[in-house]
Amino acid sequence: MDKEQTGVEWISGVIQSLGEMPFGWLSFVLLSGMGIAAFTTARIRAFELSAAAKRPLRAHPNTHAVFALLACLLPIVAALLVLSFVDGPIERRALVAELPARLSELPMVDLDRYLDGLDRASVSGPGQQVDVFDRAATDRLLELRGEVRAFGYLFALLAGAAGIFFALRIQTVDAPVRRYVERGVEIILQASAGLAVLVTLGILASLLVESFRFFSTVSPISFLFGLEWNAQSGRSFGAVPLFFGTLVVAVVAMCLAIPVGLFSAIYLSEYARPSTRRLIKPALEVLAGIPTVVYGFFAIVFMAPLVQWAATAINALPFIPDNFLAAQPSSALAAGLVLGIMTIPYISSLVDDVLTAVPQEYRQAGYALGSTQSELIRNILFPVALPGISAAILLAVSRAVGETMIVVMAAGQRPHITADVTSDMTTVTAQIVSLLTADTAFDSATTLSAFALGAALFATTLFFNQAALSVVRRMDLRHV
Amino acid sequence: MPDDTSTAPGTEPAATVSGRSVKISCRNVNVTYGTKRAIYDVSLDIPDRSVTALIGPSGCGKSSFMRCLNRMNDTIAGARVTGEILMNGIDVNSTGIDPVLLRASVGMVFQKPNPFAKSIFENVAYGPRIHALAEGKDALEAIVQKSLRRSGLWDEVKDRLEAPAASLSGGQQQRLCIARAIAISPEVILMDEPCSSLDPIATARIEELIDELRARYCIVIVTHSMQQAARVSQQTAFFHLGRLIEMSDTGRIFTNPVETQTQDYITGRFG
Amino acid sequence: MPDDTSTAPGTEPAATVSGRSVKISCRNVNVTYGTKRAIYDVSLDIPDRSVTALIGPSGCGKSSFMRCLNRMNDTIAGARVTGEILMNGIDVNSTGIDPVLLRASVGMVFQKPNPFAKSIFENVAYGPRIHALAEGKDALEAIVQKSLRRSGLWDEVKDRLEAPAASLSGGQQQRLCIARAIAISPEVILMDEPCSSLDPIATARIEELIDELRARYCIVIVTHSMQQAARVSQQTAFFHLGRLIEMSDTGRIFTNPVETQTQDYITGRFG
Amino acid sequence: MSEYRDADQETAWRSDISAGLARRRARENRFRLAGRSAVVFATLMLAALLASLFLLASSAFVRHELTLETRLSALATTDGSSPIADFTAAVRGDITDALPDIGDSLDAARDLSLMVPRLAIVAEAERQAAVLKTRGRAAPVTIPISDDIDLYLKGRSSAEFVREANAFVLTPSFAGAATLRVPPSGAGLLDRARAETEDGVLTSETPSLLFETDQGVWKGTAVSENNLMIEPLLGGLVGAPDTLVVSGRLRLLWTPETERVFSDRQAAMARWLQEDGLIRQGLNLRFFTGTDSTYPELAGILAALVGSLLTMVVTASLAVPIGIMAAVYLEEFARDGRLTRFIELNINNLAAVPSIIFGLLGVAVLLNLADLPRSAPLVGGLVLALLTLPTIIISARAALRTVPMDHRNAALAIGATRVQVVADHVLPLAMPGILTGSIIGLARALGETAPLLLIGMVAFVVEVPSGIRDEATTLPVLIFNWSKGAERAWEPLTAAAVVVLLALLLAINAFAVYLRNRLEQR
Amino acid sequence: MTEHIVSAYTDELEALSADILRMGGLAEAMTGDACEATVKSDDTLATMVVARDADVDALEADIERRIIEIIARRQPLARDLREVLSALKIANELERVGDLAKNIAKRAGVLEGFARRDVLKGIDRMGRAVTAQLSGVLDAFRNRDPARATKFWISDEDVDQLYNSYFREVLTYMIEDPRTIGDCAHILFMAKNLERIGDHATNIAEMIYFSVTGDYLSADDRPKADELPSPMDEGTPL
Amino acid sequence: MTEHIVSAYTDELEALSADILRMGGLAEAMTGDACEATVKSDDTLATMVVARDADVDALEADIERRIIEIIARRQPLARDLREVLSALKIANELERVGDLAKNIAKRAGVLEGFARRDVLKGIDRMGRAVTAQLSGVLDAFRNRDPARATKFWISDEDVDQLYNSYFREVLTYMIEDPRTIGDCAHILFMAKNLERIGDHATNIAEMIYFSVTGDYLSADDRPKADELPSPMDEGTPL
Repeated sequence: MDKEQTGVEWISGVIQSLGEMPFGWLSFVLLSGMGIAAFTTARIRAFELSAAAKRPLRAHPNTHAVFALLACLLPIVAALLVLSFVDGPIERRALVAELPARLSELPMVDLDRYLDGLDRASVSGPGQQVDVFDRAATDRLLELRGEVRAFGYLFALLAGAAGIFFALRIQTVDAPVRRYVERGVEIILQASAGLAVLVTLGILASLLVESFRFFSTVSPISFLFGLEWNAQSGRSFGAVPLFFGTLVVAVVAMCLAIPVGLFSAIYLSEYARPSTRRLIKPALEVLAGIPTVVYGFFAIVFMAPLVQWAATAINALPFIPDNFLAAQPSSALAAGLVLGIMTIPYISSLVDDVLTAVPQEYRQAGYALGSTQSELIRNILFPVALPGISAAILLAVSRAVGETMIVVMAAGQRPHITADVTSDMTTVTAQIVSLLTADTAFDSATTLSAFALGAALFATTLFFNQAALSVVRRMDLRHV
Repeated sequence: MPDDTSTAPGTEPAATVSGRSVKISCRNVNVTYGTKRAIYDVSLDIPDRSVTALIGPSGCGKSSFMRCLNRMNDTIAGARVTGEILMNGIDVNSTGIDPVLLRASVGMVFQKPNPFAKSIFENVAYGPRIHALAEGKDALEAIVQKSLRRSGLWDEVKDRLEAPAASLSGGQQQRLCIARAIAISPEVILMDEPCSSLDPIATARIEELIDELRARYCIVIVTHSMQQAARVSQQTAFFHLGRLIEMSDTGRIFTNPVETQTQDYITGRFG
Repeated sequence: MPDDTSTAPGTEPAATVSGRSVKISCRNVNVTYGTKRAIYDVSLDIPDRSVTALIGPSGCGKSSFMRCLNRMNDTIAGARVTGEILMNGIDVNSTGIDPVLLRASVGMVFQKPNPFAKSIFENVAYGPRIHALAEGKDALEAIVQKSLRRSGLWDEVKDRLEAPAASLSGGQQQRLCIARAIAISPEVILMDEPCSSLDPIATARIEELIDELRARYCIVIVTHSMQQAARVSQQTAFFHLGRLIEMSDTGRIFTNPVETQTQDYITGRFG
Repeated sequence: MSEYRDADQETAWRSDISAGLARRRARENRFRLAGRSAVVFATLMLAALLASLFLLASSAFVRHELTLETRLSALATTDGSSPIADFTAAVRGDITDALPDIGDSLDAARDLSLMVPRLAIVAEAERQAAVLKTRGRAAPVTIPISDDIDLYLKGRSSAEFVREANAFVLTPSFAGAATLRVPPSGAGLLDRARAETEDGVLTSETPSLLFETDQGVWKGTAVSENNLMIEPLLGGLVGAPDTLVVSGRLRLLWTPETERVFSDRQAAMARWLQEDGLIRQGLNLRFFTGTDSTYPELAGILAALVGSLLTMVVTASLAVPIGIMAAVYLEEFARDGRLTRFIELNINNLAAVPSIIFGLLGVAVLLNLADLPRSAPLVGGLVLALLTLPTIIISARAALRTVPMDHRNAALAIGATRVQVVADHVLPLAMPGILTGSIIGLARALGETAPLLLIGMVAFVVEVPSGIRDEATTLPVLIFNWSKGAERAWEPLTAAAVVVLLALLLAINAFAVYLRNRLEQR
Repeated sequence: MTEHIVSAYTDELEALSADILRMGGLAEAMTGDACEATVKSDDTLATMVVARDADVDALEADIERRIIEIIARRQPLARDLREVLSALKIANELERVGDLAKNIAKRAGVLEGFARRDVLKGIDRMGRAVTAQLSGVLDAFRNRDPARATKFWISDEDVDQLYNSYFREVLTYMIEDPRTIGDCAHILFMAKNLERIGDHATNIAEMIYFSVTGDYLSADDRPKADELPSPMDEGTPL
Repeated sequence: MTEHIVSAYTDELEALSADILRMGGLAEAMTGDACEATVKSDDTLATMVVARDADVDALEADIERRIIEIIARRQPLARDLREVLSALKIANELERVGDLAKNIAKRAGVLEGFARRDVLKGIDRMGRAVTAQLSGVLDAFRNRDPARATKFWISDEDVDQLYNSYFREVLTYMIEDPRTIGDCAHILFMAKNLERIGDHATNIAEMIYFSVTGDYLSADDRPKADELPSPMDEGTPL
């Protein structure tokens, strides 16, 4: 009896500690253990078979081993995936059933919040909790989790074992094991590639569903053509000022980035000596690798004051009205300029790639005919590279339109339409951030409007990307 | 036993080679790429209005040598050319010579057909246009037509001058490149293995064209096909390891060469 | 006036060709790529232990045809092969034939030398290894050595088997590729213009090697150099526009071909 | 043409070309100049960016600390009840003791307490307690001083001019005030101050003049040509009836008191303590070991760094393998079909979708639908994984494409299966490129901010996260948060965080380059 | 036959062919003239024939040199190769024809004092037959006509017959009048030379046949060889 | 000379050379045997010589076929080309030598009943000289020795001198005894044939010289032509 008791205690202890252990490590131990088992048994078996048949197997012994490995691991992974999805709800349901009524009859939102708390505590260790009851509840949760996992892992283990068994059954001298392995690997790879489609679908679905909910309260017409935006108060959702702000910032950025990017690419790929190129190109790549938040900070501490100072200086000029320029501490111009600086390396590296991809033969032919270098570039390389360059510019525009951090940090928050680029403006992306980082209920029109803006942004960038892709495809066709 | 038709390295410039006036006279030409020496003290005379073939195994320096003649080595970083290359008596490497001008009088055709990604017409018109050789559209069209006729392409393309050059076959593209080269009325045409990417039929067409062109131009052709050199050239120079081994009339080179190295290479006995 | 050595399209399989037993027998082979037909009704017999050359102008289908023999066309999207290709009497296109196993008995050498980016040893050892042809390190080394010897490369590389294959010259790389192909002891070796990127000396070496190998293997070589076909092969098949025009002993093809098309092509009179 | 070949026409042809040559050469030079200027501009911008950041950041890596010999008893004796309050009082007492009489005005007390924020003392108290517990003896007490004072001492708050002399003539007047006759060496300072005043009256709107002696500090109230009316600020003369000559130091604080965040008294105290060696400059270790705080002097990046690390672990472990597998599928296995083209289209589009859209995806799907915890590295990592996936796929495909077809053909022709072709030949060759691309993609993810804002990683996190489900923030988000800080001290701190981030990215990229070179050598 | 893509090649082959024909014409004329000089005792004509042999020799050397160059430079194959090699051999045959004609002409000078002119009629007859054969063969060469070549290849039998009967005739004269033995010996050699010219013409016909068809004419192709009884058995003049 | 990279090519050229030598040996033996059969009236030997001509002909056809194939397949250049073309011509010359030897052998049969055997000593003498010349030339071919070839090319003068004196001798016999005219005519032709075999040997020597050096032997290279007075003027036996 005592022994039994200790046995039960031991088991429950094991189960409890099972609940405390991180999921990932447990899974890893399970997977690697079973994997090694499957691989080695199948390999040994393959050699035995070959020795028995006195001729080589149709498939390499290693192929047999890999086959068993796949046969074993795939069911385990599937089981673990299922487990990871269902364990939470099962635990919670079980726990709620045991909770006193004062808790279990709470409204769903509060109950969830409470359970979240327990959850968190269960991961970080229950010791820090003050409430004794909560501490007990957390312990119980861990216990339940241990039980669920015990079942889950047992199931996974069995599934893996079944896989190994199946693999060993299949193993014969002439089994087309290699074809199975090939097929299995291909399916796994295909699934990975398919994930990209899922992501797109996810984006589309989330944007569309939420936008749809938004448009059920706000008419799309007033959203697309309304001139006033006051989402925080939930009153007016006319997005034109945001579109305008986005446009202004993007135009400013492109005015800077396109000529500078283009010419620096041309210089680097055609004129610069290799030593110069070795120096400058990484520098530009550094510029490209700097996170946008850094650019945003740069805009705050350097560009915005500079723009403000310059605007004030212009205002101070005689025969210019004193308030001619807004000279705001944050301005669309500052954001646009910094955005432009950010885009320079983007454009220049794309254009550089395109120019370098122009076959050397064109250059030789051009030189051999007595072209000067600039004639060669303008008359021969440029037409060939034009689709690529256009694509680079389109992608840069798309990037400028979708850029968030710089405008959030440096463009300001005021939705208005003005020709004065030194005044602050807000953009679509900046609004999305400010709408979703504000503490508002998720279902409100204010929050949902962010998704509508997101959908608009997505559509715009999609358009530019498609345009870029289609020009590039045309270039490919022409070159082939 | 070198006779009058073969040029031993280092001799004085001759006024004629095999009865043809000398167009290009090279004396002690050396080429280095970085620290690697590609050409050692090559001296030879290239006659006008005939085809001179440069042959030799891979890496023998024949292409490097040819690229000296229109200073295409200038476009390679680290290339250094010394020695005297006189074209019409003027040293092409002297500082007063603008390579642009030089290349306008020395056309070049490359290993792979490399027409520009433009129309057939524009490909031929490009050279005359940048050098402002034609005043007005008619004059330009005349030049294009004449060049295409000379390159034997006119009948094949006259109805589709605006079609992209890439729509032509490989052999036609190469002939287009020749038309492009002769459109700026060069005095010399350099060809760097012009048929190595073509099949025997296209090759034969190009060879026929070269044979026709030699009535007007001084043609230098690099080829690693001895047979092609034999078929197409009047003089042949054999290079080996960066040195000129022998230069002589093609018939002589292929029936009775002076140097053992030449003989061994030609009969397939090398190494 | 076809005589017994030339195979007219559509005839019944012969047991021998020019006194050699037939290794591969093709009947009414057609190949289409997408909607483009590359090969029309080709029937021919390829004898064992000799070199059979496939010649013809660019796009004549000679490469496409060769790629049927080891089902490399399978790797091209949209390629469809019909007709009967019997190797040792078994149709290579039948569903029971695993292309992987087929390719293990039909070696292939490509236009550009394409050694793996591994050491010389690993290049040759790769095939035997994946097909589990050698048990143990010694057996593997023996295979590698034998293959390298047969390809005439052993003396040149025996001291640096661990050097990367890329450190070899172009011609040596191609011979390494041949060594790699024979390491899995194939019955047939296909060569797709194996010398087109090599200079005459390296070419001669490969040709010498091919000549030695024919004592053991059935070799099929595609070349667009007629001279090479003449030098290296015992049988020559001439393709034109996807059809087999004539197949005969090489000597006969090059001195007295039956078909006018063949004669025109060989003497440079085409088109 | 042949007309050109005629001897006399030939010269005409040559001169034709030569004539145009000068014009063409000029155009050539203009074109080249445009290119060169573009490159110079781009490099200049990079230099401006880096220079401004590094200049700003340079002051954040050191800071001023108060080092005290505070009684151990204050800690040792108190146990349990409220040791921190005692410790605070003890610290304050020590500071007061070190200073001359500060009087007992409320202003003075406030100035003092603001100079050493309570939170800083609390933190130090905890540290001391911990040290005591483990080592059995107390460590020297070091407490960061207020960020405003720190900035002042670093000379970043106000322009300051100092004249030292030993011939000041002090004539006491009433109530401790006095008239100071300034020797000629200090006259310039007086003139400068006087120019900013109306009638020489120094107010809180004008620059401040402080006079320091070893007895105390006076503050100027009015200034004339070489006289300064002063009143005591700290300490002062005790019952000195007559004019006396003292040596001292005249200090002109250029920024008016109202326009700065510290008072004249605080300035005086800080300088006094600095003179005494109690305030010393030290390495700002807390910046690396501390977590976020509302006080700049206490704020550190550790939590954000760990948060970034955890997020990256999640991102890397998902995006890299899946990305490589997807790339391998598309390049090596997929037949050119409608499905493949559709997948490719998706990937190409995803690569150019603005990152913020992924944030929206995270909000809608991961937070709301899948009910994953907000602000957790798990979600952040997932979002960033989705974000980098297309980039990794594209760069991996590019790397796979650089492997010549020849290698595949060679392996196929030898009887290798597709998997063998990929595993034995293609992947080893493409690996340098794939890894470099992946690492660079991850580096980009490391710098990503916008989507993380949306999924709540913008939260104020004081605890160093210990798991991927904990609340966390990341370095870029921290930079964003700090950049919004109102106090000026945030600016250098933000810059310093930026520098750390950039250094991290540089290190990662350098690693990628190293890796590529290593692998390619093999 | 269509032209080569490289027209210079066609040109070279045609020039070669033309020179062969020129050489053939020369040799044929020399043969005819030598016989005429013999019959008419025309010393000048005989001297001229002797002089012309140098031209034929020069032509042959030139043709041979060019053929070597064509083989080296054009690498002729198939029909071109056969044509070039046949040309080489035909030039060789024609050079020998020239030599033989020269020999006849030289002997014609010796015979100047020979009284029995009627004996020389045989030379005239044989000369006509041989020049006809030569000219026919050259015609076949000009037209690349294997049938015509075969015809003249067969007709060599007639020349042989003529020679055999003439040989007996001259022997008879010698026996009749031993003083003429010296001269008649020359006449015998002349006849023999003519017979050998006929043989050379036959060889040329064989070459033409080979060049065009790629096959060799063999003894079986000579129908008369079976139809006619052999004109002489072992022991008759050869 | 080093070997070709393609060893089969070297093998083919060497086999060709060996067959030429074999053919030369055959022709030389036939010449010698034919003379012996004549001198010794050995009918069997004569028949054998006649029969062996077919071998020579077959060998020549085979060599010619192989040469065409070598030219077609190997595209020989420079020295190889000269060698192959020389081989072609040498084979042709040797074939003619064979023909001439056969002719001598046939005539030997006719002479069986000829009584004045002493007259035939000249044939013996000439036969020795000619076979020596032939064998020397073949030796030069074997060793690719242009000097040796030149030597035997010059020595043809001796054969010609032998022939001229023998011709006069036989004529004398004929005049002395007109009954022998028929047989002596045959002897004249035999001598002429031997002289022509000598000519062919000379031609072969020329070919060897050309093949090795690439140059032609011209009349100027024959020193004796100037040193000795011409052995016969116009009108002497030819």
